Amino acid sequence: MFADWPILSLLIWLPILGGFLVLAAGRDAPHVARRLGLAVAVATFVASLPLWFAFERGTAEMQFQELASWIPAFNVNYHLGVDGISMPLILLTTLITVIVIIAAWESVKDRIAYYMSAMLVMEGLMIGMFAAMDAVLFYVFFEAMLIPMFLVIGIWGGPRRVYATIKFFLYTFLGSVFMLVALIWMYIQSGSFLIQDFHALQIGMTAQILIFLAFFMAFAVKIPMFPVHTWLPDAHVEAPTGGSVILAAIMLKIGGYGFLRFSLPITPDASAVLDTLMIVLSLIAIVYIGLVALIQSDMKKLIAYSSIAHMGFVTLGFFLAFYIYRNTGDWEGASLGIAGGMVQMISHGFISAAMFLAVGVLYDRLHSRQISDYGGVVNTMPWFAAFFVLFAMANTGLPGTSGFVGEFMVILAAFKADFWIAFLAATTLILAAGYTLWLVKRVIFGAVANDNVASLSDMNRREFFLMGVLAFFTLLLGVWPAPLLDVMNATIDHLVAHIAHSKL
Amino acid sequence: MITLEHYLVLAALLFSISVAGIFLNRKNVIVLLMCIELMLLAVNINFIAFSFFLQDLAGQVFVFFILTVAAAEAAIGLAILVLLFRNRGTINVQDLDAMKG
Amino acid sequence: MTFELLLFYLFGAILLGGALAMISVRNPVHAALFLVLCFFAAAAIWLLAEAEFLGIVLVLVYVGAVMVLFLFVVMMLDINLAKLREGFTEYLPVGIVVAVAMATVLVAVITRYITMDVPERAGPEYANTEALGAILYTEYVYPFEIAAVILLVAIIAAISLTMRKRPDNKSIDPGQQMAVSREGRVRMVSMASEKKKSPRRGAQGGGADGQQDDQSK
Amino acid sequence: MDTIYLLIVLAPLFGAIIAGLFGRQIGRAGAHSVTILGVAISFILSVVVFWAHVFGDAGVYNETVYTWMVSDGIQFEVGFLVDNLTALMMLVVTFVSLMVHIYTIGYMKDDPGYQRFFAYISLFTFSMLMLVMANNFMQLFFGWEAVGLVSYLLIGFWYKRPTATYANMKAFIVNRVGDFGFLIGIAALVFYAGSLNYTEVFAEAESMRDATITIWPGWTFGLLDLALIFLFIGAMGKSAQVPLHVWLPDSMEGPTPISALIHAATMVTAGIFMVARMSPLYEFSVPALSMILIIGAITAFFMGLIGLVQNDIKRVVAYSTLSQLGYMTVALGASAYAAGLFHLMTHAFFKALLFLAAGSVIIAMHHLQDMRAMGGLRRHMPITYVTALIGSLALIGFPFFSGFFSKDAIIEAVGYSEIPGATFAYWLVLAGVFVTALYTFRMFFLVFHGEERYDQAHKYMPDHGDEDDDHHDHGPLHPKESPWVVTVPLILLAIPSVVAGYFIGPMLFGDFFADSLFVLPEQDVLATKGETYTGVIAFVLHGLMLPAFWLAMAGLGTAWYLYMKRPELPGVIAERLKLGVRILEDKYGFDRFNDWFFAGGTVRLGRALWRYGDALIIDGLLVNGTARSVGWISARIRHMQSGFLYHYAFVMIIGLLVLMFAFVI
Amino acid sequence: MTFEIPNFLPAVPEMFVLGMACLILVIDAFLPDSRRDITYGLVQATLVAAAGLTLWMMGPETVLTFSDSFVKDPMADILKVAVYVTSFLVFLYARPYLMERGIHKGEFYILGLFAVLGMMIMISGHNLLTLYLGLELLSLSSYALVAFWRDNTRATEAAMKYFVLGALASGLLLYGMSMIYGMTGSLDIAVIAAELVAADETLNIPLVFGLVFLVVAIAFKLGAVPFHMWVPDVYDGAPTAVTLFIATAPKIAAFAFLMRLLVEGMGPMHADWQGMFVILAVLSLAVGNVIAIAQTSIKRMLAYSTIAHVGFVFMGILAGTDSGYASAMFYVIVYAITAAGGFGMIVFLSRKGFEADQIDDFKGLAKRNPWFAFIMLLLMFSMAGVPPTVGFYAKLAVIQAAVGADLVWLAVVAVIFSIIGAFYYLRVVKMMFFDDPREDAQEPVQPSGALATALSINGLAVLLLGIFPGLLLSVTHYAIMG
Repeated sequence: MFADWPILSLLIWLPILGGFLVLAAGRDAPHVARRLGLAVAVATFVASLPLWFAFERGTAEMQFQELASWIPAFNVNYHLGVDGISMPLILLTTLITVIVIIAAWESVKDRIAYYMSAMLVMEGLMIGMFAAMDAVLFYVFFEAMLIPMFLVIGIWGGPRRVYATIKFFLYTFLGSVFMLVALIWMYIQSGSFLIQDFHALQIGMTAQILIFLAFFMAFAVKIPMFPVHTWLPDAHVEAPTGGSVILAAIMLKIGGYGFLRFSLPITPDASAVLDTLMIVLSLIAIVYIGLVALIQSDMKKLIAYSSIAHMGFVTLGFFLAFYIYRNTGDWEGASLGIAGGMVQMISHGFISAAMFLAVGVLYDRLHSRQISDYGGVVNTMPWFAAFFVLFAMANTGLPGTSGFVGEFMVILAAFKADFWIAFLAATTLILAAGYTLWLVKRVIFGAVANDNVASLSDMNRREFFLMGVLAFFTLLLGVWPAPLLDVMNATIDHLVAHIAHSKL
Repeated sequence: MITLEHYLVLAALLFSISVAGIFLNRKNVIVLLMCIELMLLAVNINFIAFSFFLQDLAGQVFVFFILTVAAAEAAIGLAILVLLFRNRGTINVQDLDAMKG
Repeated sequence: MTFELLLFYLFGAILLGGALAMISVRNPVHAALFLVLCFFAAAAIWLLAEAEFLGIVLVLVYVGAVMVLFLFVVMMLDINLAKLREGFTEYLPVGIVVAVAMATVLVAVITRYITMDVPERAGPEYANTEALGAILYTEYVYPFEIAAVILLVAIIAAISLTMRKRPDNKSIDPGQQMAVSREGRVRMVSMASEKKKSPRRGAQGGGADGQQDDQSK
Repeated sequence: MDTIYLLIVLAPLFGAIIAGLFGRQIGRAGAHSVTILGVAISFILSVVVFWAHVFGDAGVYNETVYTWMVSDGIQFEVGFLVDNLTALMMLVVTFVSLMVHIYTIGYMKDDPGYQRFFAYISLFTFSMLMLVMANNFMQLFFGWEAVGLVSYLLIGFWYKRPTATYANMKAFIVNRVGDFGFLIGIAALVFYAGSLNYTEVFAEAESMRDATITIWPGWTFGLLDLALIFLFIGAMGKSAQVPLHVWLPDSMEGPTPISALIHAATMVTAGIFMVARMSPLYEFSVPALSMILIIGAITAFFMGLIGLVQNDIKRVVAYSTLSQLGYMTVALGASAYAAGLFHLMTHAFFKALLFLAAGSVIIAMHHLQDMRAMGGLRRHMPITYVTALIGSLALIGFPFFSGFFSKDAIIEAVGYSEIPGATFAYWLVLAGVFVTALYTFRMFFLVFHGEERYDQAHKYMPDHGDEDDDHHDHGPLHPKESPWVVTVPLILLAIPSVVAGYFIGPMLFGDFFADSLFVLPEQDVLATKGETYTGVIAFVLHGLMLPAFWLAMAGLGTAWYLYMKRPELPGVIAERLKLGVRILEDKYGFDRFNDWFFAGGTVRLGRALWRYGDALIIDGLLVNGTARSVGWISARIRHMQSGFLYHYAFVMIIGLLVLMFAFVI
Repeated sequence: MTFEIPNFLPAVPEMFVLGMACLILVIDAFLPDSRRDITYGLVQATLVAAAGLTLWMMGPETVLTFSDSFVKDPMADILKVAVYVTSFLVFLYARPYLMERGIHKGEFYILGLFAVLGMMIMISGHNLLTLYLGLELLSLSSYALVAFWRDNTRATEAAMKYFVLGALASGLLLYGMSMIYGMTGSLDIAVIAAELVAADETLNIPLVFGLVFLVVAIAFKLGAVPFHMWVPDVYDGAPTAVTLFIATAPKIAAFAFLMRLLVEGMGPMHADWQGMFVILAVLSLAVGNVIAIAQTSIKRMLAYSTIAHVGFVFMGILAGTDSGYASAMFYVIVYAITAAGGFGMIVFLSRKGFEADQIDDFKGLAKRNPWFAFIMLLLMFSMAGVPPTVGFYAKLAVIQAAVGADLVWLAVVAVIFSIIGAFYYLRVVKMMFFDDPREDAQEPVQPSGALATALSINGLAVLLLGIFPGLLLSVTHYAIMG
């Protein structure tokens, strides 16, 4: 019954307009801003639920489509729709936004209405990006997101926020403009900006490689891949808690989403040629970044690096397909890798959000993110410690938590591609355990390290709720990922079937 | 016989001289204005020559208007010059560097 | 070499020589005079190309009005001549190279690619002024009007930029004249029939008084 | 049956959740009641299941509980495979767990983390059951990691001690190294078989033997060998085989019940169980078996040697555990899976017993663990003394005690084996018997006999970090017998420690494991041995004539001589064999090497990569470098805009000329 | 000789503006300084009425009159309306600035109105002569406007530079026109185009020769590198109110000038001028964006950014397709609106004795007045080309044109430099939102009157046009393609 409703438009515009409403109504009334912001976020979340329940499984068709002419001069349309890849990401977005809004309840004190409004606007833009079927529409949302994020980091961020936020903006902008050129080139070829038409477009090898590289610039920066990852630790460290959460939980996924939506289906032959590069970079992300994460002295930076390492699994999973085909002469295992990457993205959305929230909880109390300022937190904050350990374990990919599912799938698929890929990918078991547990050891365990830690109070009900919700999803996805896979399988199988055909 | 080339080459040389005058002159703004007059003169020679050789009066009409405009231009140029002198007490081109970079 | 050509070379030489002199002399007055010389020579050359009207206009209007304006300004401004020559030779080589390069290109293109047949000389019945006049007010009426506007703008610009209000200016400002109100001209003073010790002006008279004062300055 | 299996698994989980999340509400009594209830249910039902399988006619149960997910045609499921092997493991796990639960009431009675502790051990029981009952590799891996998690939590239970938090991290990470191999092994199997299910993978075993994989151009490897070796790396981590054994001695930082339950009886045997479970695969890979044999033998002997120089009572037991795990591994390598499992079972009982006895001693000594401050305890704690004696005799393989049967079976099986390395392994395990007897009774005599050295207690008190988990007063020690919750489990464990050996007949030579284990006829050493087997008594009598028995007796005698008769001698010997002792005390340098090379090296590498890779090259040169150079260029070329009119005109003219040259000429 | 009375109807807006300009000139002479608002009001009313007239007369057909020297076509109508709108905004923004500095004189508006007239003539010019005269009318008015704050030394210097270089450019333009005239024998745009098609090979070199001069003159007017040198100095030196003017509407006229001269007139030589524009575009993008980074004055920064924007406009034009021209037109209009807002913000922040022309002056604006900080943010992001502001679609359109012309490399170059460009726009945003106000400018900015309202509308227009870019894009397509 929901299939004909303009749910996607609602999901995009409700938070955006709501964001402006919050700004208008709550400028001088923080309480109004908070409540209204929460109300909008919750309403959006509720409104997104029909996507899950009314989504037709087992088909790769775009669903909940909406179409309206937008820029007739360029044949650009306001064309929305979701499939098994984008729908879960939209739900993740609406959920995480609610969490971010609640997380800001007390911890953001300065200009709360602006903060709420920025978050809500960002939510709408992100949903729009996931739902866009038109390349220009996609690009508009993709870039527009930068503005609120730029402000969020810059206004509410830490001491080096300006450097971080400008770096963030320019890095991302740098990547995306090349994509714009590629999109336009394809428009010239196909006469349409519909992404599906791009998928069907026949493109020569040279052009494919160039297009692939353009998309690579955009999405590799976003996800981020080595060596264009250095904006992420800076942005994370300086961003306020909510900003970090949004950044880690959703924005990074945009890169992965982009690879699936654009790079693979549009340039399958180039992907096949350049997959070694992608895999090597992914493995570097897993190993190199894992090692770098190990020695960080700033909690957020450590988690940021761990995010990069985890995202390495996403790109690895996506680009295994061609390698598998070369190695085994069969596409079997390709969709396992891609699905693994997808699951990893969703899972990372919960886990990294929780990790950053956890750091935020500590930061709200002691105003430090330095690991050395903590120690023995478990003595004063047992519940917090419990959650922290849980998410730390999820971060290390412990079975039973969502962190395991994606990595497991990707490693299984990786073995089909090559022994060494699987071997290097699996080192994450050791490295992730290393940096995460060392963090836990230094922050959570031990005797009370100093008077500040001694004065800590455990999580309040609000924080408990946030952690609880994320823990619930982390465990649920770890124990029973089937529903998520059911949603994605058809789309991913279709994708694999698509990329199996050369476009030359 | 005076051919078209004669006129055009003359105009071209005049034009080059005036251009050289503009960037060689580093001292006196007023000479710049004169160089511009000279440049317009070169252009006018071009137009008149073409007009004659094409047997088409449009070129001469154009010259007519160029003269008009040049007069107006001179008036405004000189007005600015006077203003400049009043404000700064100099019309040295090298002193006009309050804005740069 | 025909006589015409001889004349052409003669005036051409004067023109170029005058131009070179103009850009290189130190004294701007001399430069202006060399420019006048150039205009004369050019006028002569125009006559050779059957542009009698324009040749005459150039001398009468241009030299007569514009160049006089130039000279006027040059004289009016108190310019330190001594400094004007400094640095000329320093940049001369570069300047010459560029100018020569430019001239070479222009001349090369012109002599290589542009030729036209020399037309028949017009007969004595041909009146250049008449012919110009006939099209100027018909075919070119639109540019003509625009030219008028340009001149108007030049007038406005020149006046507004240079006209200064001198403290001892006795002229009447029409704006102020128009703006005068009755209260501004005549002040009704209500006086008690007997003199009191109060000051001459009452506090109530404020606004009108102020304006009166302004005018009297 | 479904419900019963589910109940067996979920009852401890339920208990764990209640005790973990609502510990404060339900209180101490509530916490131990609910968890013990859960484990008791599991135990009782396990007995039922065992009965049904062993004595009843319940066939092999292999069903899916629910589909975890489906992707790319591969079914990821959660399901149970219950056969005799599983039933036995379930029984052992739930029984030891139950004992430990009860014992904990006494051992932890003053600890502030009481509820938490119960939650953990119940959770452990759940995880271990998931591991042993799994019918597929994913679930196996789940249990594999989950027990690792609980082990992590429990080793670090006293989180204020720096040594504990170090040890738990070390344990987890070393285990992760094993898991890393394990996961690759699984991936290799899935790669070939396209399934995670045991039965489906086993069905491919024979054909997989011929499959190869190219690791490096020109270097091909048998796929099955590769997969199994990697799987065994997992087992090495979990079952603490050299060189991944380093975590186990450190894990003694955890409370003693944990040492008994996890680090002796159950979790560490997961590797043994796994290899046995995979016997239909391992049988086809001689290289893998050979590796297992050699690694196991090395562990069995050399870890035992370290036990000789330890002074901490728990550490002695820990090294003995390592050594015994080596024995089990050797059995697996010799294709004597049943012997390995048999030893696993007997070891579970007597080692749990020994640990709990050690714990009992520790309680009496007010959490002092150094044997140099003990002595003569037999007078004060008779029950502990007797049970510890039973455990020790079982451990050294004294005739008629359970250890005798299982250990003899292993040694003989190795003797029959023709797998490469079997001879080497045989001599090592044989020598290990002497060492085992020596360190076991060294410990026994030092603790329970001789003079009372309690006055030296203060010298050997462990560093407990913060003080609130620590309940010793500083007055003189007056050891006394532990309460009944401690002694009852001791007694209950002592019984199987004695009698479990009598199951040797059906388990080793009968068809007890017929459905579970698979042995190629040409490698079936137990069958060879079984040909001569006529009964328990005959087996014992036969054993008395074997070198192993005499070596054990020699060890016992040596211990008696050195520690009872001439207590001053060990010092002298140690002085003489300074180098050897140093090496042993240094644990062959594994820890130092690991700390320096792996831990330190990784950190150094990470720091170098960060400093030079991220900070210098990427950020410094590429990112900020680009920004800087653009800024530098900008600052330079802005001077083109000199402010001078003639420059401006000049530039314009140059521009004109350039265009002209470019397009006209 | 026969002479037909020309059809005056298409030129009614021009005549109206001229008439009103003269009328206002007279009226202004009789107004005291305190009542300049009447002049202001009349000028604005003239613009509104002219817009009304133009819109009322708008039609799809192309009408030529005055011996074919005047053309009225959709492009002319639309560009004129754009000129009215931006000029209206400019006058609106300029008024408080002038009043505070005591230079609120009628001449500003009158010269402005004449400049508007000059632009209209350029837009409708269909003859080399009328194009030239329109350009001169605009230029002369602009020179006077720059110098108009007589006591300001910098303004005078700027005027002098502008004048000399402008005159030089006119000279070059005329030289080029003379060559074109000589080679084709006509001043009429349509005839020239026809002659070019018919011309034989031998004429090619001299034609290109003339073309170079035309391109240089156009490049000068738009401010493309290397003919850009006047731009920063003039923008910087001129009173902000005047900068506001010369930075906006004249760009639209210059675009029209380019279209008439190069596309309609020299269209057949597209292949030749395309190459020139490629060079100019790349240089403009590079120099404009790179030097802008080093600026501390926001006026100079915006000047360099203008140069960079011209590079983008050229990208649209050099494609040589109708959609390319439409995209360039879109870009120019968008740029004019955005630049008007940008300079309007400077005016808005400046006070008597305080020019607010340093980037630092924007520090902490978000704390002083968040709404206008937001408006400035929109304007800056629009200039940077970040969606959802309209600046993005402008860039999209021209890049598309370039890609469509198989100049992908140029598009790539352009986007690379636009990233560098984004940096300095971001810096302004950073100052406004992340920094604290300067010591001497702590007090909140109180929005006042029409300026605040108009600026808000201006800023929001940038956003709304970005959310619904279809309309304006369709208009520009209609203007070019009919």
